[in-house]
Amino acid sequence: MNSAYGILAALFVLFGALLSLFSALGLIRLPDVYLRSHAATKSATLGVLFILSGAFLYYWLVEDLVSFKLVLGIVFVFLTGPVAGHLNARAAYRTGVHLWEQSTQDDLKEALQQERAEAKKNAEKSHKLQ
Amino acid sequence: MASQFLINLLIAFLWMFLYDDPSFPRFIVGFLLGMVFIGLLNRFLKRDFYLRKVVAVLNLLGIFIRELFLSSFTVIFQILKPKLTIRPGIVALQTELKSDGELTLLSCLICLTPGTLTLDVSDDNRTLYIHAMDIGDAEQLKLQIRNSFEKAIMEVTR
Amino acid sequence: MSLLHFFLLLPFLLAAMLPLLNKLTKELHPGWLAMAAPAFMLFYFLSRIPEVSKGRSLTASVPWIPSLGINLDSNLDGLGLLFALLISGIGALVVLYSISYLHPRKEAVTRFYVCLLLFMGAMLGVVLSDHLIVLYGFWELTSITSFLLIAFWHKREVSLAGALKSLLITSFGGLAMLAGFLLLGLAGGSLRVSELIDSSAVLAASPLLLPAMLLIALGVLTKSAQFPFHIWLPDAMEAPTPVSAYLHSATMVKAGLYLAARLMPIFAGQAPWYILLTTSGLITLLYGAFRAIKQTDLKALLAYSTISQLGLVLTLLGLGSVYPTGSTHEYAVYSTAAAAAALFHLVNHAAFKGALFMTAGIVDHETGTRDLRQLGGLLRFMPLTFTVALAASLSMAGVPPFGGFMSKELFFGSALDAMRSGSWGTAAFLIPVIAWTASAFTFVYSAIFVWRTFGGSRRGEQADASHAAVQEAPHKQPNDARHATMRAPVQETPQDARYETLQETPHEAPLSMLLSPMLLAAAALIFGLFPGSIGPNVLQPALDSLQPGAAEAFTELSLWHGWTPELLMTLGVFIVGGALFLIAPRVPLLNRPLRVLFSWNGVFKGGLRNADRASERLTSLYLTGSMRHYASYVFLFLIVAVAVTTFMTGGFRISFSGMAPVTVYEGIAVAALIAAALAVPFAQSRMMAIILTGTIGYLVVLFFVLFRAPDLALTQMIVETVSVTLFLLCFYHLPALKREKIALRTKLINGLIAAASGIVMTVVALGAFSGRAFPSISDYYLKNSYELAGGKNVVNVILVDFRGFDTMLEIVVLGIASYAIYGVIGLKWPEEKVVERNGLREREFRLIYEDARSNDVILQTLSKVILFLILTFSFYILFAGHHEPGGGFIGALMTSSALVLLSIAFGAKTVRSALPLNFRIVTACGIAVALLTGIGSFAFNMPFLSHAFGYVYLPIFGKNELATAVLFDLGVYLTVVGITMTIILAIGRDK
Amino acid sequence: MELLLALTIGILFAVGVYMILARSLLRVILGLSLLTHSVHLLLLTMSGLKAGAPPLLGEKADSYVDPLPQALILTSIVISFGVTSLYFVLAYKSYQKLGTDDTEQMRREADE
Amino acid sequence: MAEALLQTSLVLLVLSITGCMYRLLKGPSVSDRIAALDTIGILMLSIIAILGMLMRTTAYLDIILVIGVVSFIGTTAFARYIERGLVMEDE
Amino acid sequence: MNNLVVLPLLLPLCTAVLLLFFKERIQLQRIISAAGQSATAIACVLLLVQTGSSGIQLLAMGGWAAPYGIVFTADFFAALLVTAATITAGFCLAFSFGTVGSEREKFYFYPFFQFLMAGVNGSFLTGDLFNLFVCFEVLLISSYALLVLGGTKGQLRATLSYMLINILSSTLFVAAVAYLYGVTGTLNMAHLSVRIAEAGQGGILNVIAVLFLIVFSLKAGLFLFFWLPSAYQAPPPAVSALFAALLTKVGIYALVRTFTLLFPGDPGVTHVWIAWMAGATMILGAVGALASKDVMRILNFNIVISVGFVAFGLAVANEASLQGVVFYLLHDMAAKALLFLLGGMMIREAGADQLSAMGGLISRAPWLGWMFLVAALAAAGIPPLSGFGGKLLLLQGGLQAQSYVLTAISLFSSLIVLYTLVRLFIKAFWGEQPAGPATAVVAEADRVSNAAAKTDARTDADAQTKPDVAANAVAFATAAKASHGSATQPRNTSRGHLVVAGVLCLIVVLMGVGSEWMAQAAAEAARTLVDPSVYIEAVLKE
Ligand code: NA
Ligand code: NA
Repeated sequence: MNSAYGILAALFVLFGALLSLFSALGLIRLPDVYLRSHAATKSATLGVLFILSGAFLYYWLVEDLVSFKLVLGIVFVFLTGPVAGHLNARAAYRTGVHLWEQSTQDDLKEALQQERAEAKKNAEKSHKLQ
Repeated sequence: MASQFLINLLIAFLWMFLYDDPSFPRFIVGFLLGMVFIGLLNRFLKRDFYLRKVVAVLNLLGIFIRELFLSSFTVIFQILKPKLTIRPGIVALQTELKSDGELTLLSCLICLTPGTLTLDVSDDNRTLYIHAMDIGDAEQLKLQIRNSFEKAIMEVTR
Repeated sequence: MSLLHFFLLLPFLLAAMLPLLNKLTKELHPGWLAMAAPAFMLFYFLSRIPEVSKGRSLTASVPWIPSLGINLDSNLDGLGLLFALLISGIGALVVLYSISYLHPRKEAVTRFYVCLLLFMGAMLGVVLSDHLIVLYGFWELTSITSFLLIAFWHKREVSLAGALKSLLITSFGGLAMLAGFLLLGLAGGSLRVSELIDSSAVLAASPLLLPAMLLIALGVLTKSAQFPFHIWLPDAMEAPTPVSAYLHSATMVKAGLYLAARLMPIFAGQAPWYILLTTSGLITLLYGAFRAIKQTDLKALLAYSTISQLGLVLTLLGLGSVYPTGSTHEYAVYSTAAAAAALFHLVNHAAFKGALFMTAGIVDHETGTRDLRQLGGLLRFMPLTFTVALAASLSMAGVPPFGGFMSKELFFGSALDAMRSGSWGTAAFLIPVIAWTASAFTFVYSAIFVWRTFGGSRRGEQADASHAAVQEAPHKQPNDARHATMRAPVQETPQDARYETLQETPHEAPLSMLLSPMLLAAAALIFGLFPGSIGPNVLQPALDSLQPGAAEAFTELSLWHGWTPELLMTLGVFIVGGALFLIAPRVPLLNRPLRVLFSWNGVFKGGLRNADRASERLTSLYLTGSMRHYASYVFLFLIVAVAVTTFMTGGFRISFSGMAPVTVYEGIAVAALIAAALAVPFAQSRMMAIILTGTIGYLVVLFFVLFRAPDLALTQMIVETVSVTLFLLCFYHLPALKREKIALRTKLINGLIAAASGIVMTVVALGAFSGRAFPSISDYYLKNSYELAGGKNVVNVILVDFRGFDTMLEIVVLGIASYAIYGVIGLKWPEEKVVERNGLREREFRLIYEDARSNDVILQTLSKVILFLILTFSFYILFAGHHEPGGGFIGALMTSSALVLLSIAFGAKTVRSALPLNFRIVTACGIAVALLTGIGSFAFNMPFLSHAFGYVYLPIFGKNELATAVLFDLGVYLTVVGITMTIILAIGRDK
Repeated sequence: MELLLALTIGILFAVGVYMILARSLLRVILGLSLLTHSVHLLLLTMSGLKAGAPPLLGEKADSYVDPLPQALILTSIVISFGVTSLYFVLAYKSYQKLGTDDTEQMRREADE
Repeated sequence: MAEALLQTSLVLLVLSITGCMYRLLKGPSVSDRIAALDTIGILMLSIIAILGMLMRTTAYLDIILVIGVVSFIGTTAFARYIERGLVMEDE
Repeated sequence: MNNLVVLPLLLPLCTAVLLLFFKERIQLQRIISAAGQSATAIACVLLLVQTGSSGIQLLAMGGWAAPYGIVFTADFFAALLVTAATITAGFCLAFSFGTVGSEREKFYFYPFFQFLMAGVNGSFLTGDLFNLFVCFEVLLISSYALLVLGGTKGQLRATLSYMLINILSSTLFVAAVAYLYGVTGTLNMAHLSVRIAEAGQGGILNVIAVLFLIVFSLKAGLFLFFWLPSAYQAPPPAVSALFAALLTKVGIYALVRTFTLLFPGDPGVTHVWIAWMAGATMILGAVGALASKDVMRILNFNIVISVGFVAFGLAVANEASLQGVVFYLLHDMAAKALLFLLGGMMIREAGADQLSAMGGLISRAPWLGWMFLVAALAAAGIPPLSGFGGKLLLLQGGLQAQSYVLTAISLFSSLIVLYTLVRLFIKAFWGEQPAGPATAVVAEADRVSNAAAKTDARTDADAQTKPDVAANAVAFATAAKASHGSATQPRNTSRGHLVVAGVLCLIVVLMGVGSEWMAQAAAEAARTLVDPSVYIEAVLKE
């Protein structure tokens, strides 16, 4: 295990772990849910990429076993991570979680208000019809 | 048709990989399994998918990885800085991409690169609302996305 | 089967057939049918007199529960024969009497005779049984038939109260007696009376004898209505008069006396026994006689008289038990005399009391009342009845030349001898004093009975006119009216006693009705005039049963003995009694109902009422209906039980050696788990609580990984997530988690219970770990999993093969859960009201969710791709499970999660139309596959669930392993997919 | 390690009990799942936590951990999953019908 | 050496989880908690990968995939729930 | 190896699975259930005969011998209980036809019934401690389903609390198994017995034994019976009868098995607990029965009393008392089922379940009344009915062991049984029908009942389409009443159900008259309880 390959793999892992730690730090430190989402997405991407790559290297180089499952794992996380982040942030926004007060711009606010007003109008119309 | 074949192929490979046994029989079993699935569930596959240049894919991948690393470190830097100097915000991005697949790919790529996050999609699929950690210049951000991701995606898909 | 048993069975057989026979013979009064039993029995028992009087007893045995040594051992000896004659003789007369008394159209006569016959058989069983257990059985049966007969007019509350009271008291005594019998059996090594008599010496030495005696005495005293258990007997007079005449004077109440007599050879000489019997007999004698004087109801008077007379006989039996069998004490012979007197009085009492009850019934039947304050002057209407009543009363009062006189003389004699014998200490003089006083009272109430009913003028006549209007209604339904009169509680006789009841001009009863009492009265006379008619043939053999080898006691019985002290006492009785009778109307003590602060009846009633109330209070104290309380009972009991047991067993060893070392990250994981767990109770919202619990679940997964349990980790991971999803599905409908308003005290108690429970778990865990004494059987699995079962994943092999049966049942459990969930949600009763949900919140959500919902394009597009990934993966997990972590359960959950993802992204409807499967049927198929895999082994004559595995060579695929266990796993897979989807879709659909 | 785990088991159990003694059905259910976790860890601990490979025979190890408790826990997990699901659905249904998930309130209504 | 590195990584990851726990408990919005939970899931995945390496076994590779799938579906369900008040539409 | 041993579990299971395919076809479901139940009964009888003639029958599932695999072990005790349970349940099944309502029938009532049977029979037969847990779960989850099916408020409340208690007890069960496995490293009961004896049953093993005592007492309703009265009150009579006849018996069986086979070694500790609990159960049950004012509750407390009674036999644990336990268990299955079926019919006849609202039923339903009286007397142990033999043996055992206090309590409790049941009989069947119970009807139930009354006449004969409405309404009415505790429209009992009860009643009588056979069977069954080595050798010899 303690061969050069092993150490290389371990370094990969360590780097991934560090990235994860940073994103956890971000999760604690950043001021609003959207910003924290950015940090959270980090460990889903780079951190996992490094750790699983490290593991892949380890099994390949040390244990002499090419594990496609690990590759699949990376792919899967890369596919799902962003969508999960997107869904969660959107849910937050649509349930009225405010942006950090120092945010500079909010293009969605107006659009959403408009959309809802229209929906309300439609709903009342259909109620009247009934 | 082609997309179905692709997915089928994908499933066959997936099967093989899962067993950690890249042999032909495994591939065949996976392929047959895939055929069964697609046969059963083909209602979900509404659109066709054309096989395009591999180069375009690789190019996209390259752009993505570059963005991933660059912006990751920017974000980490922000997190580790003792005082927050970021100016976050939500930017509306008009996209020329039309198909669901393109749109999804774009927003996934946007999400995957730290510092940006697809917050919402308008009902007509024309506008993406992106939360950025540090907008700087909003227009420049939009331009960057259009030039890198959107273009590369179109290369792949059209 | 012997003839004896045939006659024992006869009443039961007849009772069983009576309803049918009655239907066949429509016009015939069923009494005539019922008559057959006692008549034949009487004939049979009479024919046995010669044999039995020679000292030979008839025995017969039919096995019932031979392996427990319980058989229908019957023994017809002198005592048995005496009672058998009473039962069948008076039985025949009572049935005859009842034929006129009960109208076949207006009364449920069939039921009456069925019960009466059952009673007759039971009573006969009591006196013929040699086996104590069988005796007990018949004893209880007499209680129950008596209960049914007392409640014959079951529409009346008083009947029901009387019936229940008698049942309660007599079966209480019966149970005590049973315990006594069992102790006796334990001490004497047998439960047969005949064998126990032989082993009296062993018994006398046994410490169990005293409790046995006391318990049996309880049976005797309750059954024979001895003070203070007498209270049931007056209320039992609610029964139709034939029943009172038969059960409550001549037979059933004498079962107690019978038992005391039957056991005399065993218990004679035991001081506790005879003192108890004599004392309670004397008290009852006096008390009953005194109370009888004050009664205004004919039957009540007779009831108290019966109580008193039963006390008399019991006193005699007590005196008769003073000296053990074969004693040579100089007074032993007087003891024999007492026993003889007991038997003689028993017979006399049966004769005169039977006659009196029947005359009372006739009076009641003809006048519609039994109230002495309304009766009187019946002499001129009913001369024959009067004659009968007079004769019987004279016998009761102890006037010569009736039988009652002779037995009373014997009683006085025994009482005096008891006083002289010196075995009663300073209280000895009380025996004759009480005997004498009670006899005086007896004289008084006998006179009252005759005079108030038949003598003087008809008191009710004045009342008649003024209450004419009230009579109207009763006239229409005379029968009901008669019942109405009997509503008057027997002893209290309230002021508003119904005067409206003297409805018809009384006239003499038909001869058919008079025949029985006349015969009985005649017997009372004959027993006095010609004691030899029964003395040597019937009474002497019975006495031999009481005191084996007893002297001849009935040969020299005669009316005149010279001026003995007994005769003087009798004369005194007449004088004082006559005087008392004359002054009685003017002395409140003698004519007013007893008003005392304390009455046994009150004790009984109040006791029952208080028991009811107290039990309600006690029960509602702990059965609060609160889940919280119930759960805390469980844990409290756990804590207490473990603590006490630990203490009782002297604790157990806890050693810390041999434990695995702790790594840093294990330590951190433990810390995290503990932190998360401790945070759970403080969760302010549902969401929070669920998330925290989910976190704990995931941390448990981590533990499973740390402790090398990949299958567990997989399963727990996915189960936890599905559970959380499920929670969420239902979440929306639940109200916001309120801050629980719990008193600090309750919180503290809860906290203490919780902490203590936790400590118990920890300490016992450490104890169990330290107490490990054997290697696990698991080595077997590790060694043989691959060779014998063809799988490398030992856990999976255990699950599908070594312990596949568990797994089969486990999926059945899951399946049932899914069907239950489906049922709970789907089953709707008509007009079911659904609680309105919070309106405002509902509308708000409707707006956002239906009209302005967000664009799902990204999720949907991605799901299309991921779906296939997950599905493929799930199949891999399914098939790889036999060698790698995984298996049917996890595979199925992965499949389901793919479908759940689909439902989330596209809606459940899409899933339903895309996969038009009835998932409940999928479940059923899955279970069926698993079952069939197991049943398949039947075909090869292998044990259920035997699996086979082997290798199959296929063209392209090469060498392939084929294990039927995989098929089993496929069944699991199908089941679990069906279950999860059923649940999820059922909940999803429920609005 | 066993000592540490025994403590954890006790704490999980205690918290579970505390939750079960609460009034809200949700808390009760969560308490039940904590109890279940505690008992599963107990089963695992009881077989001894000595080192060894996962009980997969392909692993070519000298010693394996005890597989039997793992199988038992698996069965128990599955069963308690089914039972808890049913319980949760019942709780939700009773909220629909009784309008509360407070067990004390349910009791009071039952008395009326 | 490699082992030490891996163990260090484990410690870092556990610390990260602790950080996420803080966010999980603190909130304030439900979405914060979901993000934290999602991250915990991913961290778990990483931890299990490392543990597998340390134990020199491939037994846990499947769990990595399962956690990926499951944590995604869980997050999706949570997000959908808080946004729309129900997890799956059915009409 | 004898595959017959698994049939009492397998046949109900197969029947249940088959039934799952015919959700909507009620008539077919009834036929299949009846056929399945009969087949199971036949298998049980065959098993009983075999066990009687050639000793303990074994089936090692999958061919994995003890202690490694799960071994079904049918000694005479288990075979006897399985047979009795199946036959008794058969009566409940027959009674359920037409009384549970077509809604329930369409929502898997019959499959749940069969699943319950599988669980019950499995619990009796299994020789593996963990498998016992699994079998318990099968029967428990079926009982939850049967209890809640219909979903009225009362049922929901009852089920929530019943489930909670049972989940707790199941959790403790697993914990106890874990501890025991920790000490002994095995799960097969015979093997456990050997190892426990070898280790010496003191210290920690006693604590573990007490844990098992708590677990099984919760199931049996021994001392920890507080959940029972309300739980058994909620479901329709057929289900109540089934529960009353079988469920607590399974708990008792487990107690008997555990404390005669696994932990017989230190009666000074364990059996003292059982004795105290038995005494308390009898007293509290008697007190509860006295306090109760409605039919089902009185009957429920009578269950409690009899649990205490049997436990008393276990506490004494000598030959006579163990025979008594077996005898009494057999009797109690039949008698309790009968009492509950009749109780259900009474409530139906009277349209009320409160004693104060009942009366004078004897004129409307004489057979019902007299059968109830017989059942009551049997329950009170009056000879020569079925309850007597067991009671006698138990008392004898108690006196032999000189546990006089317990014997006195059990005598007292049987007096209370007699008193409460006879009082119930009096209040319901005798006296006058109180004025207008039907006027105080719950509005919703009444309306439905009235609508159904017209079709009801035909309901029982042929439950086709229209009568289903009526049956449904009846069930609803019962359910509504159960949840409101007040009156509904009285209705007549069908002759078919009367016959079902009648046959059961006859069995109760015959069990008493034919006590010899019962006593011999009990003696044979108690052989393995008195001398567990017979059991152990049979299991471990293979
Ligand atoms: Na769980
Ligand atoms: Na009444």
